[in-house]
Amino acid sequence: MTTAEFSLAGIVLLPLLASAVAVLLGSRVRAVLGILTALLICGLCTAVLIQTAAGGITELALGGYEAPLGIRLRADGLSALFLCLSAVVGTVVSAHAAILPASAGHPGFWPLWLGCWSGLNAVFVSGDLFNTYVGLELVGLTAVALVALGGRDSWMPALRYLFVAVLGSLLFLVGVGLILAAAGTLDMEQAAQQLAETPEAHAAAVFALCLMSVGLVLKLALMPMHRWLIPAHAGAPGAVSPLLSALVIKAALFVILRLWLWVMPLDATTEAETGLAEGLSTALTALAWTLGGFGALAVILGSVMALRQDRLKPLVAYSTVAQVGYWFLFLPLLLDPEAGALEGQPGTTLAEDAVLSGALSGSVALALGHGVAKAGLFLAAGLLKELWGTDEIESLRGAGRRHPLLILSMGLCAVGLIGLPISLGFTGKWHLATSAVAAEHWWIIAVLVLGTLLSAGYLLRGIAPLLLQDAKDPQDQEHDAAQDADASAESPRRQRLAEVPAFVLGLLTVLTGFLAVGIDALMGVGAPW
Amino acid sequence: MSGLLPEDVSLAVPDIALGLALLTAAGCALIPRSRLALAAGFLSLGALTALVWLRLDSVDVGLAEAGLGGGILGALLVWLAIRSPHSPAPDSAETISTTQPTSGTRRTSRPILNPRTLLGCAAGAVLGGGLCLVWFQVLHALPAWSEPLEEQMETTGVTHEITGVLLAFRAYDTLLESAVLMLAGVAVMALGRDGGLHQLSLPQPEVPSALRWLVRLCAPVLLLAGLWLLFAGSSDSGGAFQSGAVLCSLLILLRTAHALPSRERTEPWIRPLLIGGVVVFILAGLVGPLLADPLLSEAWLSWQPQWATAAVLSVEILLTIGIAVGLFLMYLTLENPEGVQ
Amino acid sequence: MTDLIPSAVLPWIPLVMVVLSLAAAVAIFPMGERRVRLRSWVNLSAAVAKVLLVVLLVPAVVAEGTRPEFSVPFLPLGEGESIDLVLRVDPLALFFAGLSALLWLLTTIYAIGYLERGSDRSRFFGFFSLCVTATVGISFSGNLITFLVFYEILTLVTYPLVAHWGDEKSLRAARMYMRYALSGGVAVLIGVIWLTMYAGPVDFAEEGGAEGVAALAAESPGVAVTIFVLLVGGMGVKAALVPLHSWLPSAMVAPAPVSALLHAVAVVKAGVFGIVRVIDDVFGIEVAEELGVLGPLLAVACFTVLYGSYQAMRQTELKKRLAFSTVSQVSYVVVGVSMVSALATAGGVVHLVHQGIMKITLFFCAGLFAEVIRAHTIGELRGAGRRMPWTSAAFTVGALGMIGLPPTAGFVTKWQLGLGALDAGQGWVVLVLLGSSVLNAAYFLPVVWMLWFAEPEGESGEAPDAGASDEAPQPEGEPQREKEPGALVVPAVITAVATLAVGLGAALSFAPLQVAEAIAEAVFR
Amino acid sequence: MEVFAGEGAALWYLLLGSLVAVAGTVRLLLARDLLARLVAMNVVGIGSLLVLLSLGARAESAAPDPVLSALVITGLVITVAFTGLGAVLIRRIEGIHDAEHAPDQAADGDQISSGQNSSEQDSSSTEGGRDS
Repeated sequence: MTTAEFSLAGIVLLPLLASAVAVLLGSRVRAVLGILTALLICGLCTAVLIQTAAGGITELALGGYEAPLGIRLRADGLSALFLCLSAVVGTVVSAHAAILPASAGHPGFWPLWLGCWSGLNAVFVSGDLFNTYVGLELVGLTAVALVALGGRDSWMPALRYLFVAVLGSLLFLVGVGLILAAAGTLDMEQAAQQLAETPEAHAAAVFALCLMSVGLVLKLALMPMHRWLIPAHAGAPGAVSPLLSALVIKAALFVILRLWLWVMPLDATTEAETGLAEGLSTALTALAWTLGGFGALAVILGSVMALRQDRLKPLVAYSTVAQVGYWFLFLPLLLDPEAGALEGQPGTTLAEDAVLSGALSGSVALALGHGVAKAGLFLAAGLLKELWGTDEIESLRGAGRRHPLLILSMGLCAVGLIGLPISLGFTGKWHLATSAVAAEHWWIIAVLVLGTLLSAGYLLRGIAPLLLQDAKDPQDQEHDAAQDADASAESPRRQRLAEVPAFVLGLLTVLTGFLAVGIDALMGVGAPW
Repeated sequence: MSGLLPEDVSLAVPDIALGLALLTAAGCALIPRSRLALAAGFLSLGALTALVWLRLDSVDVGLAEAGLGGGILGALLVWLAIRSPHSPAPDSAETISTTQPTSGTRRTSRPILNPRTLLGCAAGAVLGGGLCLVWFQVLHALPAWSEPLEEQMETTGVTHEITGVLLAFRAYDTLLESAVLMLAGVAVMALGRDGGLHQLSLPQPEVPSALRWLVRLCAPVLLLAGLWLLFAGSSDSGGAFQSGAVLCSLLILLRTAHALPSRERTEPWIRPLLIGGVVVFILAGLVGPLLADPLLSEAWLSWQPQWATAAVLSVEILLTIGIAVGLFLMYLTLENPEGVQ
Repeated sequence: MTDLIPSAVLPWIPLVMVVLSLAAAVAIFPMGERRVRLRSWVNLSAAVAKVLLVVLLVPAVVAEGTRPEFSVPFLPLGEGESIDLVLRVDPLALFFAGLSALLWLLTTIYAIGYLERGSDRSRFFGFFSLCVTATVGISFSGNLITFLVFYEILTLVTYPLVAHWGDEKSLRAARMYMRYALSGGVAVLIGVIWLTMYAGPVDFAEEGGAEGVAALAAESPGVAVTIFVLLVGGMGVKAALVPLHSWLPSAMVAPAPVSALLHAVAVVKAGVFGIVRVIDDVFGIEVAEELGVLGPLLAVACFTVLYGSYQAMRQTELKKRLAFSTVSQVSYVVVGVSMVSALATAGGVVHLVHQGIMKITLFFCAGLFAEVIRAHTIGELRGAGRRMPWTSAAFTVGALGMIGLPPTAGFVTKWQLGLGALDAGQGWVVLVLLGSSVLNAAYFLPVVWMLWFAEPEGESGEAPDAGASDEAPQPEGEPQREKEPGALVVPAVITAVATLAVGLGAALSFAPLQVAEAIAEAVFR
Repeated sequence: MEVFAGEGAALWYLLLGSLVAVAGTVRLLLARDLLARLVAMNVVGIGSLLVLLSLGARAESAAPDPVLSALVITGLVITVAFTGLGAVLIRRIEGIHDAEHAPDQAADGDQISSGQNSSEQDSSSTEGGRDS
């Protein structure tokens, strides 16, 4: 068992051990344990990354029992990328929570967050369908509890989040049962082979995909089912909202990608000409187009609603709802990936599945970029709310003068979210747009353009007033200083330090823009095409 | 596909009767407005589901349903329902202005057939129909793990298949699941007033001596049943979760009969017991890879044959205690709602 | 001369040029407000170093024709190969980089003096050097993707500069600027994506455009024209072509050094530079001619020239008038480039530099008038000549250059464009040039007259005065000679002298005109 | 009762489980009272577990497939954990509503009133009881 295989299970079980031990400790020691665990996870994650970058897929049969009976953990390119996202964002946000305990809301933050982290890693490395369900539940429960730490006005949103999470998971469970009935095994890889070989099982597979997609889309808050996300993410404590928006909803996205690309025999159902398959491929395309349509709707409507918010955190939460839409635009592309437009053109001779790989790595780059940028933006917004007592954009006018580093990091994160150059958002939009042009899906280009401009609009609307310097007369200064002092008992030095994590995430948003080539290469490892 | 109605209809009568009873219990758990009726409906649904599991010859699941689903959940929901029997849902409270006296008029007579409900039921019917259609034509492939299950059974150190699956083959799932329950306990402590143990310091209302005498009689029986379920699990149906439920009901009974030790003596034990199961489970799993002769030669969560039974048993015991404490914590936070003294 | 720079070092120079001001920015941002001396030292050393590097590069690139290039893989394209971020130094790139490096040095000196008592100076100078990083990046970009990346960064980085004062008015202006610039950026993005998919990754080719694009134009002219319109339209926003120009006058609320550097050199020139690249190095002048897009572009440019001058006449505020004059002057470049003749292209390209030098002089002087005698509108400038002789002299030289009188750089451009127009057989363009010169005179001469010959309101003393020569004689016994701050006047005078020097020395070997002609020949080869 | 382990029974429970799950989902989405939604959530849980196990029960052998039974037990425990957390959340939410509706003097739930309060006492007197 190589170190990579050891770290595959270690990345789930060791944070769980730390979470359990943290329950016994005092609040100050919990923060130290939290930081140590974060560093440990980064170490384990690099071990997995090195192995995957070297081209190998890391596999581990737990307990030594082989696949259909035992559980097999698998880490290919996609899981390595999502593991790195959770490691990086998790470490920075844990540092923020350690520096500013008030932002964590309650000492119970640490065991719950470490449990949530191990659940996330469990979902990213799981190779077994039921095990994914249990991982999703672990993430769901701890996320609900973390939201509820936000005090009195966050209990109702937490409860509504709980109902949505459980309903989504149970729909997913019924889907798992269906696939088990159709394929006879719970392991994803074996189920995929089994489904590809038995055409009669395609009906059950497509119906299972519908159920599971609806369940996961509920947890992802795609447009029509997004209302639970706004109060939950906005009401959560300062250090929790970034984790929710950047990481927790990514678990459901990861599972959707796994199902649509790795488990479902897409090419089998679409090409087969026999009568039954014909009906199935129309059902599949209908599902893909509905999800793509909801995605486009989410991008447009989400941004418009974000424009109308007058408080900072709901604005950022609506931005999450809008960005979720981007990750579903590639589904219609999945089903007719021929590069129709490029026959006649002398230009880029695309590999036959380049459209599919381009669209997928574009969506993954968008999701990763959103993870880093949104975490930074929510950290900054949470900190402003913590220091100034409110996140009303009106009453935050001129806050930028006292926290220049914070405003700079918010600006950098905004670059990532809008998708301007040198950021993963730009790379993602570039890939998606090129694949859309190749496959002549012009509507994706329109959605991307509209989304970019609208997101620039609402982010500017949120950040610009902070730069305001209308001449505040001196006695106002004391009022602000006083308001600062009592707002948080933290020493000013600690407040200064608390701005650094948000800045680090802002910098990362821009620096990761250069990794596009690496991400595309990594996505190739263990890719379904 | 054999048709729905087997040749000899009389054989199917118990199934059909049980099925219809289940449907009525489910209806009774969903439709009524008053919370008490909901709780009662849910209790009956729990009992009937336990019967269905038994009907499907799965004793373990039946026991788990009876213990956890019907038993503990029933206790939790009853306390919630007692607090305000007439569903003072916050939103329905807003519909009536809070100033006017909240007497019997609280029960809003909302017409059952408003458009929202109709739309919901229609969508539900379509989804249900679709699901049933698929069940008919889905080719039921036989699970591929029957043979490997028999061969590798003896490496697990237990003979009962379900416990073997739970604690060896899919030990990882059970670990994550017990972590879910532990973290639920942690969350309840974080959310409850003063660490969730507020109730412990409250003197409880008087309990009639008859109840106290009855509890003194049942407690040892329950304890024995719990322990038997735990140890029988390795060879017959039973296991950590079922015995955890029974032990929790034991704690609840002792609590109602004021037989539990004072807060000062119980509080230091609550947290270690809650997390004991998960910690030992992970450490035992870690032993394989770390202590194997060529380092990292064994996979995670693999029990060496020679001490497999000991490991599984110790893990199971601590898991049971953890589950019992976790469920009891939830009960404590819900006990004695302010409304009822 | 080339032994000055060993060939091994050559490819690293463009990267060093870009990173230099980036490093300055990173150093300046965290600096405390009070560290004026250190900040000024960092700023000036970076600017001087950049100018030196450009001067070193000129002989190597223009004379020997070496093309130092630095590239890093950026966006993967199917299996294996990828589109790279390329920084390449060719004469056109050096032309624009030289301009921005020189004027950045002068503007930094000006800004240090101008913001003596200002607040948030660390933030200002940080974004100031980031802005120059983006400009140099744009000039050195070797393919459309790199150009797009720096083009968008320029938008982002100039936003805080325009919104520097932080009051409601400048925030509204900055928001309008952002809205225009972002939509332009998105249009360019779509064009670049479409072009890359249809014609492969497009590198700027000095001789006659990228080959893929020519094949595309032949294959499906419709797509090629749409892509051309998208690209030029997107860049036209920053080049302030008429329908897309209204952000420029409203962005005048920014501090003087910002409007000087941004609206005379960085932002506006980036847009026009992009259009020159697209026409000459992406499509190639012949392909563009076949597609028939040059005619309409010429029409729009000429309309902008006239409309800009007309609007400038109607403005009473000095900076607004200069803004509209920029709108019209920048379109001279587009006029030159969209005529199929080496002379016209040379005229257009050389105007990039000439207009930069002349316009920055005028903005410096406008800043001086506002700073010293609080004069914002033309009316308030009555009799300023005697109170601020040096500034008014510089302003006069700049104004005459704009009108296009013989000794100045403006004349060289208009002369070249005129010849080019005749050579390209479009005689009516000469009329447009003459008309715009008349309009220029119509809105600049009243200001010059107000400076020197108008009576300062109130006291009667007439002022015997010498001609409009740049060496303003010492007016005898003038009562209130204002104290013009050295840090502000010196840059203004230097650029005024440069306007004359470039005009007179147009025939010298490394003069802007010669370099422009070398570029133009390459395009038509 | 003769053990009927044929094909028909499993399919019957399969359909039953689906109907119960769907009914629970509809009620969960439509109900406004929090306890009704919590109970509906459990009904959906029971329904989906019924579906899962009846898939296992199709095998000819008497007892259903052990792995599926283990999965159902796991699912059951998870639903219990979620219901416990949901119940505590409802309790805390309705704890605030009492405080807002009838802001009694002492912190909620502190005074002790002697005597056996039967649970049927309707809520008005409960509010009334605490106001005194």
